[in-house]
Amino acid sequence: MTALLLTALLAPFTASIALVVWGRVRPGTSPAAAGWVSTGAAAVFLAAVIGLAGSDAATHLTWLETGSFPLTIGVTVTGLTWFAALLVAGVSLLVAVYSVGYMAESEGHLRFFAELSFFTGSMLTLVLADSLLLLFAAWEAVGVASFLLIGFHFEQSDARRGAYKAFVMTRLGDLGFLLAWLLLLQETGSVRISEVLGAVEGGALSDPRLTLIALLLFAAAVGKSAQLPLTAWLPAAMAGPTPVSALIHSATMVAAGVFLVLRLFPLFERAPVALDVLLWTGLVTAFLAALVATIQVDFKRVLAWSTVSQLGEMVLALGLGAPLAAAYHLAAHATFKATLFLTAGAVDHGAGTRDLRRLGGLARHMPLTASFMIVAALALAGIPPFAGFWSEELILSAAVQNRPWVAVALLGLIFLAGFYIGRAVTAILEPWPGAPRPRAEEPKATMLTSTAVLAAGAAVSGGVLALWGARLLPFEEHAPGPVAWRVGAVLLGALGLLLGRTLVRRYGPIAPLRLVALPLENFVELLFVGAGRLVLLVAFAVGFIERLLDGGARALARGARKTAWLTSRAEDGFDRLALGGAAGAMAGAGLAELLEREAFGAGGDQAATSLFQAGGGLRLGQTGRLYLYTLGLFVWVGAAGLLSLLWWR
Amino acid sequence: MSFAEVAEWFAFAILAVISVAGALGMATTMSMFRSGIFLMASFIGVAGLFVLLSADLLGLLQVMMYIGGMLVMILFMVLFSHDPGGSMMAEMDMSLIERFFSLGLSSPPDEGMEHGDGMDMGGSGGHEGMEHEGMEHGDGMDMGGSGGHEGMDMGGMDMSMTTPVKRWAAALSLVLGGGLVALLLLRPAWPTTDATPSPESARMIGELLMSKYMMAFESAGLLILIGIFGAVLVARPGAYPDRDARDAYVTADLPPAPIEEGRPPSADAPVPPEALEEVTVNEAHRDKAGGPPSLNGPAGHAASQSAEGDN
Amino acid sequence: MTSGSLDLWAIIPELILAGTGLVLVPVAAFVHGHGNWRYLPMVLTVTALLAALGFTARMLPWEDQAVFSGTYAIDGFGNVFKLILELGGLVSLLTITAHFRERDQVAHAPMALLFVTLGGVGLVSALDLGLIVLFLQMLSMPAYLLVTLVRSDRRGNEATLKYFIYAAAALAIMAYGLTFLYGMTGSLELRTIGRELAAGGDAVWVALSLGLILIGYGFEMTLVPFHFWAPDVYSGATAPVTGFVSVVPKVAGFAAFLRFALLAYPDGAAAWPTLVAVLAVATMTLGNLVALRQSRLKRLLAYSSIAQAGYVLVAVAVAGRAEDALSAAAYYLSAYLFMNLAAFAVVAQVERHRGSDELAQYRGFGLRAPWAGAVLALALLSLAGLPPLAGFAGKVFVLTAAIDGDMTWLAVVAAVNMVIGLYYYVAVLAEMYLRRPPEPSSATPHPSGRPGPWTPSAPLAPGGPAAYWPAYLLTTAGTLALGILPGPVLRLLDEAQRLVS
Amino acid sequence: MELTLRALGVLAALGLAALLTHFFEPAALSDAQERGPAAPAGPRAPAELASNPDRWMHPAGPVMALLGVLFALVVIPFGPDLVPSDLGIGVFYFIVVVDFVVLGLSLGGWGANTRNSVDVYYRATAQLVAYVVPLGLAYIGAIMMARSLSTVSIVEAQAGMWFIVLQPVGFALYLVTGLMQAYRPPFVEPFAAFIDHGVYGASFPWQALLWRLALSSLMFLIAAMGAVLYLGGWRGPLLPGPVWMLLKTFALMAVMVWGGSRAPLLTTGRMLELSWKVLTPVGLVNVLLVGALILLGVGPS
Amino acid sequence: MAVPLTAYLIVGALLFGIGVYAVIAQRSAVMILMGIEVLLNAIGLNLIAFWRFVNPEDYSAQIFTILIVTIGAVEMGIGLGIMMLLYRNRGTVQVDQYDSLKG
Repeated sequence: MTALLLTALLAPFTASIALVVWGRVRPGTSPAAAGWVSTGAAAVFLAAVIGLAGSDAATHLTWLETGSFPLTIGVTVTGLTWFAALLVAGVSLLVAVYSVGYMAESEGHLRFFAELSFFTGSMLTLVLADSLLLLFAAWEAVGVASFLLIGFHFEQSDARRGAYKAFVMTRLGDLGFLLAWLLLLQETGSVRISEVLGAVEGGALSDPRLTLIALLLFAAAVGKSAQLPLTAWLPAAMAGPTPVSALIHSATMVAAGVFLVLRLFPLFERAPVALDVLLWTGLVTAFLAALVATIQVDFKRVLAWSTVSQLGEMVLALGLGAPLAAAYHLAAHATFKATLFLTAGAVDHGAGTRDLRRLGGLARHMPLTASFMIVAALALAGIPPFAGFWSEELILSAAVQNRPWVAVALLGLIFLAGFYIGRAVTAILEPWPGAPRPRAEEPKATMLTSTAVLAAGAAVSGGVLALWGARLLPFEEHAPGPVAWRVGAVLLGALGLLLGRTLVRRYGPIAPLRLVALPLENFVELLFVGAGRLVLLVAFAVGFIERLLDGGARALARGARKTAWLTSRAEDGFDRLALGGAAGAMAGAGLAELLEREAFGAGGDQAATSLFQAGGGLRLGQTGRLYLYTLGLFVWVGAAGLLSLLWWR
Repeated sequence: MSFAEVAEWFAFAILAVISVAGALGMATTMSMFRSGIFLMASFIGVAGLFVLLSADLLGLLQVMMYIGGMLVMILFMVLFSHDPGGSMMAEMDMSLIERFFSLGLSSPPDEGMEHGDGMDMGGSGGHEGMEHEGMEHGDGMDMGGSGGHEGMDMGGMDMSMTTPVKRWAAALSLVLGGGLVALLLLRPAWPTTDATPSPESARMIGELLMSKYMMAFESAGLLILIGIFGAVLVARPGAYPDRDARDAYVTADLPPAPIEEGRPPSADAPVPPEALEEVTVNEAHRDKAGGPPSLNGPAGHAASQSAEGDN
Repeated sequence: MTSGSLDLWAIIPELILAGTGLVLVPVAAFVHGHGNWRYLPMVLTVTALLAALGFTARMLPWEDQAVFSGTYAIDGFGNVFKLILELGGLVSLLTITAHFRERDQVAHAPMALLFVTLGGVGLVSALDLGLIVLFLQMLSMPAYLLVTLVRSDRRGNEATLKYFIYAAAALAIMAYGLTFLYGMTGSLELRTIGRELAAGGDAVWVALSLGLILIGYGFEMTLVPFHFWAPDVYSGATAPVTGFVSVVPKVAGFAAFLRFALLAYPDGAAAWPTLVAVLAVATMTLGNLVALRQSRLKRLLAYSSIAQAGYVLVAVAVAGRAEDALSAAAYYLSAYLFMNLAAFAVVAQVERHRGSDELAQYRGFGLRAPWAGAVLALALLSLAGLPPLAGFAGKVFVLTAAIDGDMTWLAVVAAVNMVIGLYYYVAVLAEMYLRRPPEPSSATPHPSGRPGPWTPSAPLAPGGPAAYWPAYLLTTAGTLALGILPGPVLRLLDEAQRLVS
Repeated sequence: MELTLRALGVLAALGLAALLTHFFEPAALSDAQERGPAAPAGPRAPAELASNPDRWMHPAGPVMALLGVLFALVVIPFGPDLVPSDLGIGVFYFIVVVDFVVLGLSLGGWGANTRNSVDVYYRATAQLVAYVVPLGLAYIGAIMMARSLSTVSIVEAQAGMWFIVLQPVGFALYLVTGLMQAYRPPFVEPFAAFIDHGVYGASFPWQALLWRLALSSLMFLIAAMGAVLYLGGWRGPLLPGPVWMLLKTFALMAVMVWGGSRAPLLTTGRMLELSWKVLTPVGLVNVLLVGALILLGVGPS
Repeated sequence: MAVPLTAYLIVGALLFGIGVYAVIAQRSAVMILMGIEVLLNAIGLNLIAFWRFVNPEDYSAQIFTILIVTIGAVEMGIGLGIMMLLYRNRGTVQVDQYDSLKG
């Protein structure tokens, strides 16, 4: 069993090295061959992981002993790790297969597949690790692989920027991880996760320390899972190739944060404050991201924000104390989001764009892709019997039992998810007024096959998990919540889907945004910019008031006309509802995006800028003038003299 | 107080004054040569204090090391300085202390010339760069603050003594020195004894050097070796890989070019005070020899050459 | 106690180095310009360093003792740092030889390098204030010669001037501080001083003298605020020399300060651990922040090395309290040795090849010269502290030591700094891997002639001759080995906790 | 009281010695030597008076030089008890204090503020650099054998045999370097005619007189130290110590001046060359020889 | 010893202060070097004074002082060599002319 475990771990790394060497020896290798090597490795380790089912293989080795602390590295198969490994293996294999087709015409395919294999190997190590040290190492390796893969098209500046941003922002969270495991090492004297958890359960840690550690660990999860305030890197990471987005930025790497919390959940359970932090972070992230997703026009960006939102839901579930639900949602989300990404790649390949405003009516040209997309969208919207339904239902029941108001918020989330995915999918697949109707064709067989498998997963994985999952995972099940809530959730999801669809069919993917969201955005901006600009406004008072009055009158007129227009269509009640809902959603979305951009994005940028400015300021100290340098020495002498007076007694 | 004690205090006072005043003179005088001599005086004063403290061997060692060393060092300073005698600064606005230590600097001989400000060390007159704002400062310790230096156009001449942060420097060093003195006076924390050293200091030191401090002794030897080798390695003429450096080197060794009419030497050549006469000499001999006198100080040669190269 | 044969045997590595240095002086003067003979000093120096390494390693298990009437320590601590220093000298020599091949400097550099190493080796063992001052000078003085090795280089000249004057001033102030220690205790031996001070010295003078003494050590360790010389000197010297100057004197400075502080200021007198901790924060923060704004790689690495010094200082700050802080410091310094020298070896190659260290020269470097690029990338990642490289292990040990020594806040600050540091290391990596190299035609020729071919035609070659390969292999192997299998080395470095007392 | 007497004695001895030397010396010199080495090619500046001297340094020069010789005389023994002060480190003291003469030359040369006199400063300093190492080596031989730095002890150590017999090489070295230190032919370039006879040319009359006095005393002192180091000092049969001492001193002075005047004159550059390429190695060899002799048991016990 | 230790130390402190002034106020590298020599002198004086009053039986401090004097001499030698080179290459030893390395 141990041999199998090591095979599983080493296969992707071997493939990666082999590809690098191969590339050096024979630079002209065909992309397919390279892809199949990578695929083969993925298949080998999928097989190995499946072979490991039910075993409890583990291997450990002492890296070194520093002082009194033994630092070990090791891997182990437990229910949770096997479950996560299976997920990683499955999605990786399918994405690898898909990539064989997708990357056929790209340059640098060898590099791509080598990096892809490296990534899968690292991710697998991450999930199987039984040592915080190894987990941390794999965590960093995953970051490096992500950096390389996002920057794959390095000739594009946004890819470069995205790669840089992703690496550095996630690393910000890693700092928390590093400190957390060092603290754990100090407290428990071990880095073996099993021992650490045992010690934690034995009550080895007192509370403030425990909460601190939990929060530090959560900081790492925030970075990797793109929770607020470290969200901005994930949409930027969409500059990478689509298979990369599918694999890394939806299914595996971003789930690592959630996985980390799951893995160390016993620790979190003992830190209620940390759980609250999780809850709130998850909730706010999920909401804001869902709102932002509703106004995106790039399909991949819709999916990216949707990913953030769904990850927020998982974190929220964790915060509710429902790890099982989070784990289910992790798996379900991996399948349907990967499917969505793969279809996005197919659309991109086929139609040459991912811009919703340039698409439309693709269902006729690519029926298979369209059906996969629809399945995944239904799963995302929580329509039974697809995957999302099962997990969201679990989260909902946990929420209803613990904190009913969270359940209300969850309903809103489900509605929003339905809305944005309905909007996006409709805009792609169905004809809408003024749609350009590009021509497109179905992708290659390899790409279709893997998408199909994933779509099937998205269709059934939820049910399968709901039946057998609990036996696998070390978390207790919640009692199912009241039926009314569950029905309500499904209905709201469906309503969202329909609303989104209607909206697009009426106005296309952009119209309501112009009508409602922009003025709102301006208003919010006014608020943000605040008093300083108000002074300016007063200064230009007369002219401005005039214009304001003028604008007010015009808005009044427009409103009147709109009302008239709306009443003329009063017979279509549903339509009115749709518009109203859409308007509300859009308004929220505009606000949320603004918040995201101005507060968190800008906040991050501000932080970086101020760091840079600090560097620049300090740099001025290095004047190049020798006499100032020596002056510094003597100033220190004076300071030392003053300092020494502290000891005067 | 016995006679011996009075004598000791007297000797101490004289030697202390010599050391401190020497150092102060070194730091403030306008003449580089005098700086060197003042420093030497300071060293000799400290050596005297050593002898007073019955470390006679060390005192002598100090004197020997520094007379030779300082003479050579002054030689170098004269080489690098464009006004080693400091005469062109002699009548500048100076603080009291600078004026004190610069008393009696040889003043330029041609006071009746058109400038009449005693600043025109070139002696051939008409150098506009001399009238710069830095000179007009009223009571400043330095000649023009930090801005004044940049504003000066001395025709490539180094104003070796201009010191933009002088006032701050003086304040800082006063604070440091004063603070140290205050601490020393207020908190003497030294466990003094009445023991006396053995009279055979040379033997004692020799024995220590050969046993306990053998390593220090040998290492000091190595350090000196490094110093010699390093100085030779750095300063030896050698193959210059790039043209500029080679030119500079070659230039430094060329005989000086004749000083042409109409171009004031102060524009390109530093003029040590002894060269004040040189110009007259030079002019007197030009027809006869066509060449200048060969002694102008190596610095003068180099600078005039490079300045010409630049023009 | 007379200096018997025992004492001389105890300093055999030093004797070897000094003897070879003595031989090299005439040899270097004689062979320069004589074809392949000019490599003779290099060969001799390598032999001497290897022999010294061997003897030092043999002396590791010796019991702790102080020879020459207690002025010179032979103990685990000294031997460990001697090993690091000799290794640093050896690796740097490889790069220097590769860089100056076919030039006269190759004959002079080994001697200066040997003397710096000797100064460092002496410094880490010196127990006597006189010896400390002497060896500090020996550590700096030949380094001036190295910095000005290319005598016509104006940047190098400027660097030398700054280095020289700054060092002279700093070491003079330090010696002034040492005199007060002597005044308070009447002894020049660290251990006696420590005993006397512990028995009762005036706290004000103890603190003041510490402040003064810190200048000298801080200058060698490039602590903020004594770091001003470092960026200028590092960017003015040639790259391989910068590598050497940024490693060996720094390691020696750290070791010497540790010995000094632990022996002469026992029990954290004058609150030196706190002071050092504060300086550590200042050092790493300033180093990292200013490095963000650099556009030349040598200068960037200079600030990076200031920041790295800050990380080591974290271990120094807890040296008196955490039990394995000493070996953590030693470990970090040896990791720093490998990764920094690896980076500078590549910079040296590019500098000789292209005549510049501008970041723009590294555009697409990782794609043009994959192997050299990989060496540089590994070095930078290691400096940034990514597992499983040496820098990561070093940082883990240092942070563990800090937490162990009850300075968790310091560990937190250090960790935050590691993240900031990532920015600029990754910026270089992005330049190397995420940008297309410029077209060969647009390559600027080397200013001093001898432009190397910058063509993609030789993908296997690191963009230049194989002269740098020994250095590449050695440093990269060290970076990897220290990161992946730190156990054996750490066991070796645990000897560093044996401090003669 | 005794101190005053000794001081007066020293002064008297110095004055006498200087006078004797002053009158004795020209007898051995030809005009050619007095002129110094031939001038280098090219025109030289004509003689000029110090019209604008430095007010402090110009007069300080001869005074400093005289102080130097005066202080140096303190350790010259004319008899077992006829020594102004028997310092434990006498020889070392002598070497150090004689350097003041060079300092004086430099001050006077610079202070006169004429072109030629500054040349004196350069050349005098260069000559100091030339002689100082071999001179030290010439002393070390005697010191090693006597195992003391005290002049009296060194003379006592020669009770059995003069060191000239044991160390002829060292003695020869002393003769050469002594001449260099005393600025006598063939090492008179700082006083050559082509730079206006050095400091003499730029001096005022009273300074010139002091210079003559100082340099004459210097020659006397160096000969005296030579007698102490290698000729057994005051030791000799029949005659009283001081007489022997003076006899030996003047004999040595005669030999040095006469021998020097027969040698071709050297420029400063040649002096440096001679010093570093010939004298220093010879001195080192001498030290080795003396060491071997001591190990062999030769010399004073 | 009629003159107390503190008197000598004060002379040393004054020398130190003056050396500081010379080092930071002077612009000519040679003058700065001279300032550093004054600093070294202060060290020597301090050491010898402490030696005489604190521990006159042990001559170690004199050795230390000898080392300091040696260091001063070597520094002077190597410093002048460096300055010679700089002067040859740049025509000046004014330290404020050397400020191209900065930032």
